Amino acid sequence: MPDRLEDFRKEIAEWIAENLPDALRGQPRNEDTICWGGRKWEFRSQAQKDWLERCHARGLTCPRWPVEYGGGGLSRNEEKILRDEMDRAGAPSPLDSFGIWMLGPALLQFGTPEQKAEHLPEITAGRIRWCQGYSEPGAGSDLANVQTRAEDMGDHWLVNGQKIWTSYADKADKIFALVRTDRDAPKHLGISFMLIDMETPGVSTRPIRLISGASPFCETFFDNVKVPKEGAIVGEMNRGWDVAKYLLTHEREMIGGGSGGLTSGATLSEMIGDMDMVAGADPVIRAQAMELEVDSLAFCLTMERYKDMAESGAGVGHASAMLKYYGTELNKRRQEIIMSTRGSEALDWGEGLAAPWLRSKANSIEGGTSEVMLDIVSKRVLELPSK
Amino acid sequence: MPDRLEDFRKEIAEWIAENLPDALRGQPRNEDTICWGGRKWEFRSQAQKDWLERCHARGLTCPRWPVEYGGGGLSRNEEKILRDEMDRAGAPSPLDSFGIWMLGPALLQFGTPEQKAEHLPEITAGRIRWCQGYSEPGAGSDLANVQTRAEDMGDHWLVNGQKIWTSYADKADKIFALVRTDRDAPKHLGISFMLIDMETPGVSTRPIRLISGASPFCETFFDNVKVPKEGAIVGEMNRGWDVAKYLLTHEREMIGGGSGGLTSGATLSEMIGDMDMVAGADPVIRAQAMELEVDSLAFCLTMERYKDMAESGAGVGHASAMLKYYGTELNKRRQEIIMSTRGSEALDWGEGLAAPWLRSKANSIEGGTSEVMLDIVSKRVLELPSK
Amino acid sequence: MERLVDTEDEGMLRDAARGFLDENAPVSAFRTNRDAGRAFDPGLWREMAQMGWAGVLIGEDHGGADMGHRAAGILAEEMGRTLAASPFLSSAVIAASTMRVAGSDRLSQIAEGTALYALAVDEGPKHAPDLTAMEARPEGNGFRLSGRKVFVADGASADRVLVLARSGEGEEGLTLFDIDTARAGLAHTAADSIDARDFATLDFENVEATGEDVVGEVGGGLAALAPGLRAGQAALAAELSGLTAGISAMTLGYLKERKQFDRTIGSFQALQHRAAHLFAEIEVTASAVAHAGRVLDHEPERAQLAVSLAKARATQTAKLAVMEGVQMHGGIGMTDDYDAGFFMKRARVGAEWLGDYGHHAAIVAAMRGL
Amino acid sequence: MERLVDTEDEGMLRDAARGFLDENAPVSAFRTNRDAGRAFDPGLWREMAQMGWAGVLIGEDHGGADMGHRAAGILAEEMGRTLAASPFLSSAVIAASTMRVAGSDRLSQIAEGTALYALAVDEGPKHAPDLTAMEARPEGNGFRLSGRKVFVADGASADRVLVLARSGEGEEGLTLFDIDTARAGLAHTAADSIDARDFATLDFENVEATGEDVVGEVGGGLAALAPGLRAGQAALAAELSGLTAGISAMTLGYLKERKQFDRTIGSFQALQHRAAHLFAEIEVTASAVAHAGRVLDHEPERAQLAVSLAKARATQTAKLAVMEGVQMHGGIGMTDDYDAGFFMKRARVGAEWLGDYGHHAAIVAAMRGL
Repeated sequence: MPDRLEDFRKEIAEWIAENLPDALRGQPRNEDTICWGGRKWEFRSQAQKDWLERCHARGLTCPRWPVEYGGGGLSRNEEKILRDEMDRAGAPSPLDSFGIWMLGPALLQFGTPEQKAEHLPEITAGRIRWCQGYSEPGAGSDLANVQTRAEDMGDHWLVNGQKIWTSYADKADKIFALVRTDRDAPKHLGISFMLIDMETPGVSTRPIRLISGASPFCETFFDNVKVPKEGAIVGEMNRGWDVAKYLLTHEREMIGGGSGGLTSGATLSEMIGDMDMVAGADPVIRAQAMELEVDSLAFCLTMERYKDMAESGAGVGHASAMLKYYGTELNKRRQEIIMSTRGSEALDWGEGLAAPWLRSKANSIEGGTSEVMLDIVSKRVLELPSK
Repeated sequence: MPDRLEDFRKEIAEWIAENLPDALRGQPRNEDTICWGGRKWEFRSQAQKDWLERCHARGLTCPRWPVEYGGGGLSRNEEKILRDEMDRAGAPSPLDSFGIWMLGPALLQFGTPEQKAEHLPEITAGRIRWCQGYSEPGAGSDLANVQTRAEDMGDHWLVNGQKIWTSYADKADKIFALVRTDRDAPKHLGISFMLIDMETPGVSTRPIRLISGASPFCETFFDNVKVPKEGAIVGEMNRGWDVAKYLLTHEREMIGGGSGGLTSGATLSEMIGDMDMVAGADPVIRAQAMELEVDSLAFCLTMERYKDMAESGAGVGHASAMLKYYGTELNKRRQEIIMSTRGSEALDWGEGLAAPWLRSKANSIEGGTSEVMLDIVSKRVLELPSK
Repeated sequence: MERLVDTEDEGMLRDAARGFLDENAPVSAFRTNRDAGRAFDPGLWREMAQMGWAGVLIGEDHGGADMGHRAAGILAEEMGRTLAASPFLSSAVIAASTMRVAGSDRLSQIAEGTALYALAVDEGPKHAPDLTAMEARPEGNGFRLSGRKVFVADGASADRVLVLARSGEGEEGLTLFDIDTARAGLAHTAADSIDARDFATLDFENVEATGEDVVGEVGGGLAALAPGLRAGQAALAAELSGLTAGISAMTLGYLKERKQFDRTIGSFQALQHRAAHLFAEIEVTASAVAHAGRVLDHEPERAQLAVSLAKARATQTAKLAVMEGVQMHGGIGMTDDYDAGFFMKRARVGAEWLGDYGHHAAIVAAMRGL
Repeated sequence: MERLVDTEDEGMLRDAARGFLDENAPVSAFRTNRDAGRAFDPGLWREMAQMGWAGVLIGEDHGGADMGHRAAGILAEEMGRTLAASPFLSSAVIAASTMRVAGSDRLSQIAEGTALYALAVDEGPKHAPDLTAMEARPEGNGFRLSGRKVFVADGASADRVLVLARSGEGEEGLTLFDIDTARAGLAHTAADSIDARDFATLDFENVEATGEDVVGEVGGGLAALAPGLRAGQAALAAELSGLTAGISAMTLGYLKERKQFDRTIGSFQALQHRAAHLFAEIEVTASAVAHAGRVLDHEPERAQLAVSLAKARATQTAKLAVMEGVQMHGGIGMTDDYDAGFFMKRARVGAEWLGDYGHHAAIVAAMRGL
């Protein structure tokens, strides 16, 4: 390893040792510990606030973004070292947000200098919390079928329509949304990527209750919402689909990697307890658990191998859709097995097993359904013909 | 039950008792005991010959066909009684043939009086053995893509092309085949249902070896075969597809009912032996065998229920495609489980387990693939839309 | 034995039940019950009882309609289709079948729908009557019952409970009791069940049981329980089969209506083949369910194979149907506002109750020599 | 530990192996061998040995190329792709790995490709070394071996056989011997194996074994066998992974070429989704196979979990691939003239050899605390 990188590792390790509040070390990552930021944010503790501010000052909320927007300006290798050292120190992520994961990359790729200057510093500082408005009741897998429309009223857009599955819309300050700006253009055209303040009159949200219970998802309604034209659209007018497509890749990686929960957290044997005690000698459950364990381990190795492939520069391309497909189906199997192993005991909401079981059913729907993933693999990877 | 039917039962039971040669009672049904008939047929025994002749004389080779063609003229209920009594006496079928199962029903439905008079008596007597020529190398599931063509040469048709999967073509006297008589018509049109003598110059056959070993299947080649026009075509010229479609139903029922072998013959436990001894405590094999047994029993009941539905006049229609699909997939599972339970022992051809295992893979291909069956169910039964 | 298709009488019963339930207990009624925290609607149960459903398995001499197990299965199927919640399985099927064989004088109350029964068997997370540990300690002319029963259907709302307890060693050491739930020392804790029905944990602390409370013979508990257990398993299989029909009809409707990529999603061949495969499984299961009812009616002593076959198949098919149902509905199927999730939750409860897939598949395998 | 992707050297080895095998041992060569009743082509094996394949796991001091287990796996994968038959697994992998740990002086003959070895472990229809019953009766300074071994790969053509026999009670009572197959009292019966390779039954009748013939320690047979067994299981998993790639490439080619109903059959979505699912299984298995090789190279003492994982996955994926392959080819895939059946038969043999799915899945489950 070059000296420069070794120096960086030493420097960042020291910085973390000095700045990371003890109270935050080795905390589990969950809704109670994550820092989302935004106007309405209430810090869980002084330590959480301190950690965000210190990291932001050092450019570590968005380590690879340019320094001028509050980023760290780090290289790919430096970022990897930073992550290693953060993990080693048991440090939590100082800030999570859809601004970091999605809007930021979109602005860096498609934004005007003014848009970047306006929004990126707010994101890196955790002052503005964004949410994503893509899906609509009639536009699920077929995301391009956007019906929410923005009419050109001269100095502003008049937005009307409904979004669904907007995570944390009720807690967000602003939304980046796909809206139809040309009703006559073919489906994928005529869509623009628009930035809207959630406090604008006419914007309202309603939380969605899932079959598994409360959820972060909302419906978001736009009722004659006036959006000033200045800086409202990211990328070219009517070419919002290009921006969305670019970002879909990001989202897919997030869900594919995150939902499995196979490497982290409890192992299957911890989740189901002693099989002999619980499910007796039932060969059906036993066989299913064995098969799941085999497939889970091999899938973990596959995520590792794909990371190796990406890092070796070979690239994985559309084959990543396979990871999304396999990982989510695996998680559904895992939850089914936990439920059947734990038997009647698991049927009480209070046991806390039913909610994750039911929630897992959405894994193969959100972020591109399993069916869409299989379509991508067959068409883009296997290059099977369309007729 | 009406007295008339009771009388018939008594009468037929007596007839069987008097005429069935003892040597044939309770024989297993297999290639060594089946009587196929035809010009080249060599009877396995005098008893087989006697039984065929006595049954034919009584109209029992084709019990429901009209008496004038050598049939028995029986009603549906009488035929059921006949079958019951034959089963009770352990009597073998006097004659099996594609003439009885397929060509006969086609001629009875579509044939001219001359065609019926010429062919049906030969079939009922077992003097002519027919084979079926539908499939071609390029026309598998897409049966309508027939390329074997018959050119109109005035007094005869000139036939050129190739058929495949013609069962027992090397042993048959004549073939009923789909041939293209109009090359300009759309696919399903322009096909005729033609009768060709296998001894005509230019007809040749070649047996097909399967992955499981020798098979009754052949390729059949037509090289400038001259077919006299008189009586050559069944049904309307260029409308052979209607005849074939009518018969496909018959074939499907034959394969769906016959291939499973779930009610007759050895039970799974007989086939795999003592699971504890052979496969040890392997929960994977055990679970698979348990699941197969559950599904097999329920499938047997389903065949029974569908028969009940058909007999109660409710009709099963296209849902019978489900039986073909499920029964053949079940048989493949069964063979897989037998192979894995018996382990390395089953890997020697000499043990006689590998051939039926490999042969079972064709169950879900022949007589309409599983994919075609699922298409039929989804479109015709579930009425799912085509776009 | 009758054929596996509905007889004319059964067809009429089915049509009548469907008409009544569509009118009086559609899935929206289940939602209302759930939101009100009510396991079932007593008014609806009174109406069912008036139609003779509570007495479907009870002889006419006790005021029952005596229609038989296939008829009970048809009613359960129809209730499953709309997720109609009622004490039908616990009282009209399980208790009625048990008490009928035992010759109880409480049958007429069950037929009237006024006596609500629960069955308390299981003590662990899996159905295993032979592993019963609850103590039935002899005292005087009777017994004292102590121990815990879990996963007791209708256990919080029942007036009486059939409870299996250990009065001696081994399989011959179990005795079935018929106990008033108000008796001293008996407490229940209602579970927060995912299917929003009444399941409870019952704690017995020195609960008194007299010789009169014994159902069947002392030490003959498994035999006394068998008719009711088998009848319950068959009816539960029927309910699951109806549930499967319900969610599948909903899914097929959605496939024919929902458009994505400018096409009806039901036109996508991958979904078509999965729907067709599900149809096949449904048909195969329907046969096993009808057969179980027929065998219970005609050869009850030989019914275990048929009943276990039906319960095993119905469990698996319901699981497939609800999973395909939610997946094919996409996001909307995941919302609580939509009904699909109700079917998924009830299917899971039905999968465990009275023996899961492995329990019944093992019985089938053993009886078939595997 | 190296990453799970091929290193540059490994990539070159793979390219070279593929080029050689496509040229010299395509599937048609396997057909020629089969039709000639020949389990493998000795000339081809000589060429492989000359390229260093026979010595892939043997140190340079014994004339080997010492390329390691991942490299051996890459060779096995490529051989699996074209069904190239050779004594590679028995001699160059299993025997070489066993003898290397034991420090045998026969390593150089193995590296040259001149010593052909077989491994005789199993005595029943399932792989179970610990159930070994074959008797090793002490006599003088040595032993007398009596009993039967079945499913011995390359058992009819081998010069020497590694045989596990019982010299005492329990797991500590097994001893591994290295025996000349020409020794008196040893007879073989060639099986008519469905994969047309050499599998034999070996009958031992008072076969003499001296102390010199013992591999490792007396009573330490399982330990002596472990390195070879693990290496063989990993390489067999790799072969199955290559076989899977071979049949899948053939199937994808057919899907893109075959027309039915005026469409390329690969355009039917139901087939597309099945092909995509198969692709996912293939990728997941490929990771487990690569990982097993890496762990054998770097932490051999901890390799069992990785090896069993690879063998379990490779077995299941190969089964899926050959079943989909034959079904998607339709009738043509069923004919002996077509190659698909060869893959199906070899996959079945590979599924059983050195432990089936259940055997290895049980090891994985046990090691993971299930």
